[in-house]
Amino acid sequence: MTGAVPRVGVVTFPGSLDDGDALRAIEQMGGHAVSLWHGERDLRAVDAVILPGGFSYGDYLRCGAIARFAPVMEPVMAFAERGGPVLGICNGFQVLCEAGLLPGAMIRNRSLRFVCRDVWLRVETAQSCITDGLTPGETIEIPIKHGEGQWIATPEQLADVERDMLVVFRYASRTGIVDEAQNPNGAVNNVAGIRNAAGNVVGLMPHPEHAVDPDVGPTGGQPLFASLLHMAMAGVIG
Amino acid sequence: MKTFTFEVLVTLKDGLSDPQGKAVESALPSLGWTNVHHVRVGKHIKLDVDAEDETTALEQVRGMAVRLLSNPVIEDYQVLEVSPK
Amino acid sequence: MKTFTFEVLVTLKDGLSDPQGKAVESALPSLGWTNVHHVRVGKHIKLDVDAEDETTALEQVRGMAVRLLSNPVIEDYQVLEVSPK
Amino acid sequence: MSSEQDPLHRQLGLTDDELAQIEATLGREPNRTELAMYSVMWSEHCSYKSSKIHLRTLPTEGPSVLVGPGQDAGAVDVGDGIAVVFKIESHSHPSAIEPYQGAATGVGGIVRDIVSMGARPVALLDPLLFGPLTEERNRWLFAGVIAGIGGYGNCIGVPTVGGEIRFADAHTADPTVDVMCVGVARVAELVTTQSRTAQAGSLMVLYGASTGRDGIGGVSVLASATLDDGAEGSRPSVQIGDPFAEKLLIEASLELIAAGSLEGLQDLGGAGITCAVSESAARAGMGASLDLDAVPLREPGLVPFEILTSESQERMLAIVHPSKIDDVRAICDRWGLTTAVIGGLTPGGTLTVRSGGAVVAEVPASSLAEDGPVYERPVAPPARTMGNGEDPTFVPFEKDLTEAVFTVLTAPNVASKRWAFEQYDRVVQGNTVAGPDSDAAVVRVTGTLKGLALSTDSKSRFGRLDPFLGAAHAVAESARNVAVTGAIPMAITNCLNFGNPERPEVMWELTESIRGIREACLALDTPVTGGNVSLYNESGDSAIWPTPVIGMLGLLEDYRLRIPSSFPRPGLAIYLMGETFAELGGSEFAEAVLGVVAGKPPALDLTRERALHRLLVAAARGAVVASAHDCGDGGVAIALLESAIGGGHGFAVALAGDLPSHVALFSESASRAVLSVDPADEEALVRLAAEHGVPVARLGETGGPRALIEGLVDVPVDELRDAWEGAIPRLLGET
Ligand SMILES: Nc1ncnc2c1ncn2[C@@H]1O[C@H](COP(=O)(O)OP(=O)(O)O)[C@@H](O)[C@H]1O
Ligand SMILES: [Mg+2]
Repeated sequence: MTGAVPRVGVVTFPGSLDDGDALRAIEQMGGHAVSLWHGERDLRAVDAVILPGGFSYGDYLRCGAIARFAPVMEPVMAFAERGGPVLGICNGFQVLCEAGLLPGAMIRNRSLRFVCRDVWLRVETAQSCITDGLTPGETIEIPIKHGEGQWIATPEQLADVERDMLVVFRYASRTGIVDEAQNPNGAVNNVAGIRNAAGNVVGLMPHPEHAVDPDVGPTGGQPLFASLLHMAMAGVIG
Repeated sequence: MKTFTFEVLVTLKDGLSDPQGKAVESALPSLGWTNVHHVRVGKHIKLDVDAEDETTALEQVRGMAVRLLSNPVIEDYQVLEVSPK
Repeated sequence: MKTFTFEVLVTLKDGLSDPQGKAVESALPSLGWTNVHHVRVGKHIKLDVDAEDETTALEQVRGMAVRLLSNPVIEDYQVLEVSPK
Repeated sequence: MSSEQDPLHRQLGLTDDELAQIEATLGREPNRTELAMYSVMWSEHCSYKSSKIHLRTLPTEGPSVLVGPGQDAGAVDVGDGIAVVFKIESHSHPSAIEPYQGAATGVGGIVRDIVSMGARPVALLDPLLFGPLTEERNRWLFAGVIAGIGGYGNCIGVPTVGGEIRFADAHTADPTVDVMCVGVARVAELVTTQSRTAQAGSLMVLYGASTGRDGIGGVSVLASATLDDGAEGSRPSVQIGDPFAEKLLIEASLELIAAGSLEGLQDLGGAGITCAVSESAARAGMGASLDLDAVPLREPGLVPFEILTSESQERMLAIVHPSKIDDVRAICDRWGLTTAVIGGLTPGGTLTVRSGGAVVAEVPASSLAEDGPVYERPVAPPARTMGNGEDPTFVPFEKDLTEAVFTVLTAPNVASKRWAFEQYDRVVQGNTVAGPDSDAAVVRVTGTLKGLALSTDSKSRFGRLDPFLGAAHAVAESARNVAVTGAIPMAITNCLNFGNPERPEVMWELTESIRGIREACLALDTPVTGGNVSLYNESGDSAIWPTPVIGMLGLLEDYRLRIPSSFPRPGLAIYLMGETFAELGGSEFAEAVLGVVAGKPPALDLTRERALHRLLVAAARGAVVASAHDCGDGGVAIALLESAIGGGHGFAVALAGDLPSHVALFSESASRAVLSVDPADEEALVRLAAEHGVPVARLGETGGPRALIEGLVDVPVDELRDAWEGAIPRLLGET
């Protein structure tokens, strides 16, 4: 299958904002970007799905609460259950939590303020669709921009998440130190991203799609997209 | 000194558009509820106040509601006492 | 068909930290209120439901509260009927 | 002020003469509904009656100007078939009573102006002025306004890439909240009066949010005649923004334009439907028939004047040929937006409004939109002498200079605004090459190498002392801010924030400021493409400082050649371009250290200013400089320190010359910039500077962990950064 290019779909919900950026990042990293519409139950034969950032339905009730009921979410959930790679970025992460595909929930940042800045993330596991080929302990730089990014969970849930090593990224210093000073939103245990048990579903608050082009930001998103495209390729080949 | 528990309800004044309420209202039909109207979303604040007596406590909570918990230009508030502890 | 008005109260589960409640609590002392504790901020949703009878309406509102209005992972809800119209 | 006994027109803010003019136009007495329509359209906000004759003196033409003042926003041709549309608007009055929603709806309003020209909004900038943060109410206003700007801008997916935040006592009661929006369109797709020809029979389609009783403002006095007391309280003058609805409105509008479905497009802002309908008709040289029963309402029982004057947010009016109405409905449906045909264009010039089948108003459309009153209000300089007080330039200063450096660096005007701009999404759309921490933001244009350099500036402290100079400095500084990125200054928009124009002193400040903008724009070749005027910013008899805010558009042909504003590495030579004179009048040093706003503001030689800009553009094209930062508040001292803090590299320099040390450090002489240059390029830079006639001085080198100004200052850069970044959070009580 040389020359095959994986198709990666990006869902546009009403109020999605970073869908265009995700589409561009996929193309830039060598994938074939496919735009998906919230109102359609058709995944257009994609090999991976991204739920992008933004404020779906204004995020007025709870972030992601309304989007999870969009018609497109039916095939997305089925795709996830079949093991297809699904990445939720920021609002997309919130949608995945609301839909029960990932544990925990997001509440407002500890500061109650929206925060947009470049942060460092420590990779916690290579067992996920966006960290395949990365080394646990290494750090990458990616921007965050959210008002409700404080990931929380009940103590039991948290214990399970840590035991099963579901944390994919933690907010850290450039050298990989994880502490409160590096926590931009108050997330429990500095959690910035998590996966499901199989690793095919991942959600993260930071925005890798804004970290692939050195002219406009850091480049920590490149290896994550490379990993996603690689995992999607498995779908193309297998 | 006793402790009194209050609830303060802060809602957008009638006549103002309520984007949150609108979002909920328009999401409900697709979940099968087509019979819901006039959805308004407000804030509910619960707090404990230490005071000599109920009247003093109530008065203080009213003060907080006006000065901090609501902006009278766009919001109304209502103070409810829950139960003395 | 009648119209019933309900209030749904959505609050963060006890034990979960409440950044909004904390912010209110820490703003109060500088305004002179040093006697307030346990501030919790939740949502208050008011809505009208058309239904044959109260029981049907109430059941539907419960459904909305579980499926849409609250996130059971972190929130509790309470449904109050206001008054039949 | 009007009282209950006043006749209705006066209660509505119309003068006796204005009423007479209306009666002459109609040949009869206006009815209540008509009076309400004239009242909102002839208000200061909509008619520019106090400022119009003065605005006409501004230079508005240039080879690249596609659209000048007179439409929703100006537009400039940046080459390759691309138009940049931009405008600034103020939302100060609502922000003073509900800072979050006031600022949020301000963002929404200016974004719709850009969209109505057919452009995709690509950047927002927010110039803001507040009273000192030492007061609780000012902190509340400050935090609320910032959160509101972020809350709205972040939710519609338009990056907020710049702005400015300043503080002055005079803004305590009246904060200034201005918002600039920049959009990009294909020149061929611009929606302008010239590009679209609406015809009689074309439909007027209202789409977006429904209409409620909000923002009815001054005309609410009519309510006493039409509604009981209970309803009066339900007519708030502040609106709640719905950025989600706005996002849908943006996408649907741009899709409608791309599909070629529209003959005209107009946002609904001040004066609501009355303004949009009368302007659309008047621009097309036609009349209109309007059916209020067709307007989707948010609540029952609105009476005609309420529907006509409501300023409910997130609505647009499209002019559509009947053959295209189904296309329009389909696109709006897809975005979940309600559409309503509320009327149509008619031959002749009459606007006829119907409600419940009856005609409730019948007036010439152009009389509302174009023939409003124009005043030549009395102008007189204030009694106080300008440049009052002892000029701080000549006050000897014996105190510790290091302490003075920290005082100026941590003064709220100078201190880092990170606390605020971190609340803005500056990266969405993926084109932000430089954000709020740069002299000018740089946003690249998708599909090209072009970079738009954007800056907003006000110099109201100079303006307070000399409004002419203050305004000219604001233009010069905004141009310099884009030039230090390597961009050519192209055109400006402006927002004139002043007090009560019925006071001759305020009119004098206004006219002097307009004269200053005119002179500077002529000299710098940056025409005025539009703007906004915000008057009556005063409480009691104390007005805000004269505050013309300039929004500058600059162009980089290749954004990759942008010059960054801080020292990128050690081992570079540091140069000061331009000359330093003994000029501390109205300076940050004078205010922060000496506690006075007095003296004569720095002189401004616009020929020198322009030479500096040309030099910087040439240097960028030749990739000769490594960084460039303009010298503004706090003079060369602050320019050096900010260059060091931003890049994380110290420096060692000496300031030559025989000015007193504090003057050399803090003088705010115009037309200067601090550059860093690779040693290999020094010769080229010096040659370029000579060619452009710009004086240069080699100050020293970058490198090391300390900021060293020989004999004057020697402090670790880390310490400076902590002080600079911590100042605003400390004032807010957060550290
Ligand atoms: N200070 C100014 N300088 C130049 N043009 C101005 C200024 N103020 C207003 N204008 C122009 O007057 C016209 C009307 O402005 P405005 O009523 O604010 O427009 P809109 O109603 O579309 O927001 C616009 O074209 C605007 O650019
Ligand atoms: Mg307009």
